[in-house]
Amino acid sequence: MTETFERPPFLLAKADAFITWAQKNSLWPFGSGLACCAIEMIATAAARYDIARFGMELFRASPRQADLFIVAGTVTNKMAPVLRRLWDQMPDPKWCLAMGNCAVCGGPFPSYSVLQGVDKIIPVDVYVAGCPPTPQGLIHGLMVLQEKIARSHPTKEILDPDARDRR
Amino acid sequence: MAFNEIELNMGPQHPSTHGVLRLKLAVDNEVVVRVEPVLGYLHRGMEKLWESLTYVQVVPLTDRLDYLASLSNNLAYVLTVEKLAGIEVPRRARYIRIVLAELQRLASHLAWAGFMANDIGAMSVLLYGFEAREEILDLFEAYCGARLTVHGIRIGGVVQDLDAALVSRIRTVLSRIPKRLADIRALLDENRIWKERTVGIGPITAADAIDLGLTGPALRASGVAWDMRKDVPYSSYDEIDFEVPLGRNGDCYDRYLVRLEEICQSIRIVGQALDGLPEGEHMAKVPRALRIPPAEAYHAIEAPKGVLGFTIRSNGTDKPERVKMRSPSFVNLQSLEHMCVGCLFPDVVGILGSLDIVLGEIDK
Amino acid sequence: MPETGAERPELLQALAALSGRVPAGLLEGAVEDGELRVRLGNEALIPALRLLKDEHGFSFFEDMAVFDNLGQAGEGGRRFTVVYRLYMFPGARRARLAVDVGEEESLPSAVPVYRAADWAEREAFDMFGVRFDGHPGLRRIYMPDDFEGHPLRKDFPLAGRTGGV
Amino acid sequence: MTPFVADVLIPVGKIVAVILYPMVMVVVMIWLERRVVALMQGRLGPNRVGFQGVLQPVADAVKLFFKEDIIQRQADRLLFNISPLLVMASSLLAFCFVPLGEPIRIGTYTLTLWIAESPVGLLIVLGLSSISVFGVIFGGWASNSKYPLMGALRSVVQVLSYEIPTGLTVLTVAFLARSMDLVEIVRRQESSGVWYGFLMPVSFIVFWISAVAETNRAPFDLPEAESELVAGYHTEYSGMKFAYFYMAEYAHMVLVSSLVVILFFGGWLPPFPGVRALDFLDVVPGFVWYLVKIMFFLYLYVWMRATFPRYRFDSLIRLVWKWLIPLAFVNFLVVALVRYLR
Repeated sequence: MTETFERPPFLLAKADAFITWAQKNSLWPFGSGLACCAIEMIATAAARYDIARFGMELFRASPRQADLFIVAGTVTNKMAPVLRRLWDQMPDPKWCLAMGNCAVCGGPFPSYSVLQGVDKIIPVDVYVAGCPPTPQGLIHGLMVLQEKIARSHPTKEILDPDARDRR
Repeated sequence: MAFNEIELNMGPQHPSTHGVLRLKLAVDNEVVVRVEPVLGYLHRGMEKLWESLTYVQVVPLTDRLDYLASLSNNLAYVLTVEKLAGIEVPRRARYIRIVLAELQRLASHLAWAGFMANDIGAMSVLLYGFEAREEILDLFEAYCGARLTVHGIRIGGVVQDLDAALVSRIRTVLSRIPKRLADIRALLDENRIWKERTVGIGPITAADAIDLGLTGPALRASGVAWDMRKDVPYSSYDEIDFEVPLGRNGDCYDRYLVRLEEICQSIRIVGQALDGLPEGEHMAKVPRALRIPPAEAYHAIEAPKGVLGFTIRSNGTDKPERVKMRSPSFVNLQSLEHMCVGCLFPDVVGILGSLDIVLGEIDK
Repeated sequence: MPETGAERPELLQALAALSGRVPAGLLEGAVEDGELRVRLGNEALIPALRLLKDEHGFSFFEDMAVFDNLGQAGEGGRRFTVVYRLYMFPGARRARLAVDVGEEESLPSAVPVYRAADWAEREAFDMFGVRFDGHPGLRRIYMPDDFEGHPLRKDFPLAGRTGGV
Repeated sequence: MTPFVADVLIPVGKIVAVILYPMVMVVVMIWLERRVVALMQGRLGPNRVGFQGVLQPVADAVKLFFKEDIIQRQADRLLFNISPLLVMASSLLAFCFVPLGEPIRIGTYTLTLWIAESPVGLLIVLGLSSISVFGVIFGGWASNSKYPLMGALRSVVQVLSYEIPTGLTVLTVAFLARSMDLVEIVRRQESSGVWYGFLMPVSFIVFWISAVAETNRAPFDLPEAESELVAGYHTEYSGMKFAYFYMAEYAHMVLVSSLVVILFFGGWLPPFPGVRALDFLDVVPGFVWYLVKIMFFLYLYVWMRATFPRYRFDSLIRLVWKWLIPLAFVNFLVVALVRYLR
């Protein structure tokens, strides 16, 4: 199966659908918050907005067990290498959601110590704007991420290893 | 480093450091020998940024300092600018400011109760605290559209007037908080495990607390009766009567009790402020381009975390020459070392929770 | 509403004691709108702090602000003005001590008198480069240790010099 | 009933059943815990995946199956790989001895609802359940980083200290039932007409507290305390290895609740065996009663997790050495005295 295929054959498509259904519905976020957006992230996980309904309840404290890295808050130059190492420690099918203007593009802080956007150090899948984004905004971002996962083809990467680098 | 000591790093990403604080701990089989907080992981260069913004543009940035109590930051900065420029705020605006600041104190203390309990293991209290806080955030959203970084207090007054519907809605929300507070207290107050984790942990005497610059509920837990709202009244707090709850031996349990008592006091204050709401407009006449002749002013208020003060020096233009902020969490964190040395490793988490620090305010 | 009138008895006593104890160091002194305002020379700082703390009840070190007078006629002609704000705890009174210091000069550290001054001085060193002799561990508090330059100085650009990571 | 069926098919069927039974219970338990804790905290819990979130554990398992498996370069590879298996195997192995119900007669062949019955079944189950400590220690040690090491050290002391009260209280039951065979204990409770849980409430309470502590749950979850040790001993585990730890913890909980049910609440007996009026309850098969009782204790586990804060390490140890062990000794003496006098 070395030749790459555009539309996966039937069997693999079904396998893709099943795997992505599982990955989509049990996204465990990584419990790391930086600034104000972290409080809105916790409010989203709290009683009223409750992302546990989508299976994202377990805020794993260790990067090894998390698969969604929500960068919630301002990324400073001093914190950037730490974030990069946390991203590398996460096992592979991982996604990153940049929450809030600070993570998306530096936000209201054009200053000497702020990294203007987390996508300079981490490949971001979904950008959620807002300062801080309301819980509804964050849940919308998470749903967009779930659709993106549903469209991905994990089996393609298993059979064609260098496909992953072209992800 | 003695032979049997481990150098442990708590942070900068750690579930219970309330953000990006890094604690370098030297631990001799679970007994803490040295604590060295490392800061700067959230330093956004606020004070440099403020020097290139006009007085009015700085106000939304003060929301992002102590993001659990954004209205208190607004109030502190705005009062300093009004003192500098000699702006007289109408009495109705001062009363609305009291209502907003005390609602913000409620939200901040409820969030703190959740975080501290979660650090010591009682997960449900985090959810109860946040549920109560959501209702207050709904009030802010009804008042001016924002939940967390509210930006509701401006130079010269407040952004909106309190209409009757909002006043009655505030009263209904306030009437529900005592019941939620009773739930939290029922879960924790007389709980043997909770008391074992907090009574006698991280004590600090009144003298040490003053010498180390501790302020706010943490200081009052050591029995020091200092509340900026009483000692140096601002924004017509002197027309409202309320008590200042005090602790006795300044340990985690007293800090916990003092803050819960303050929640009850804040409910009383908002009630009185709503009853005595005077007539008048909610905003003073402030020139669009506010230019302030060269001068320097310092003003401090009682924020939920402690004494929050702003020093502003003006140079005649519409941009401040220098804005220096005295952040309570920054100074309170200095006494962490004093409280933690000699205690056990899990207690560092409890003490940090009882100090109620916010990293946005520490790193500026 | 700052209290008007300069007849704060305890502040006047403190001012008189100060001018008695450190006559040479006391450059300016007055009690204005309920606040004791004093300008001191370098060497008079620590004795003044100790006097105010021990004998006049200024038990609380409230804040320390540093101003960069680059390009303006600083009060003492030197570049930085370091302002100490003290608070009299039972009496709710305030004192403002200003000291001028040049770029290369250094100030005696206030930590022996007020332990609360520890991080305030580290922040002043990190942001302005003002050195404090006798400080237990004077090093940067916010910026990474290998960061060169002091951000809050007027001549430091807002967006910083190095390009970040 | 040809010998082939009796000697090969049925044992293999039983073995598959014994492996499937804890797995199903674990899946049910994961869903139950997340929903019940959520409802206790005033929120909904997983209800989007499948009907009312029933497929949530399946989604978790499949996702963990496809996750990359990271082994640290400086980790001790052998121990790192063995420890999840050790923890899982010890829990599953102990299930062989757990009797699920009355033996069923099919024609001439009696189908016993357990795999092995041995006169010292109780001892074996206790021995197996304490093997999982090795898994935790090796896991913590092999991850070669500070937090898992501290988690492992804590769990060693905790589990070993709580073995003693467990052993003592189990001794009182064995003493009363005059045998260590689990089936025999249940039969003894049936014949004596009263459950040991009501006869000896003290040993039940002590056993329950030390059981909760042994499975690192609720107020005693020191070794994997998120707020202090990041994620305790399984900080460095990811993907399927972490799933093993995660499932083994639940399997261990199910095992301990079934032990409590068998020792103190008459395994598959309908409630109030002595009372003649409640005979109509006998029509319900023993297995169902056994499940109902287990569900109650699993619910109790979840309930404790939602309410109690976490013990500090030294108060935890003080609790067992100063309170539980003396209590267990006194209780044992009292039971012995009562037995001797009667």
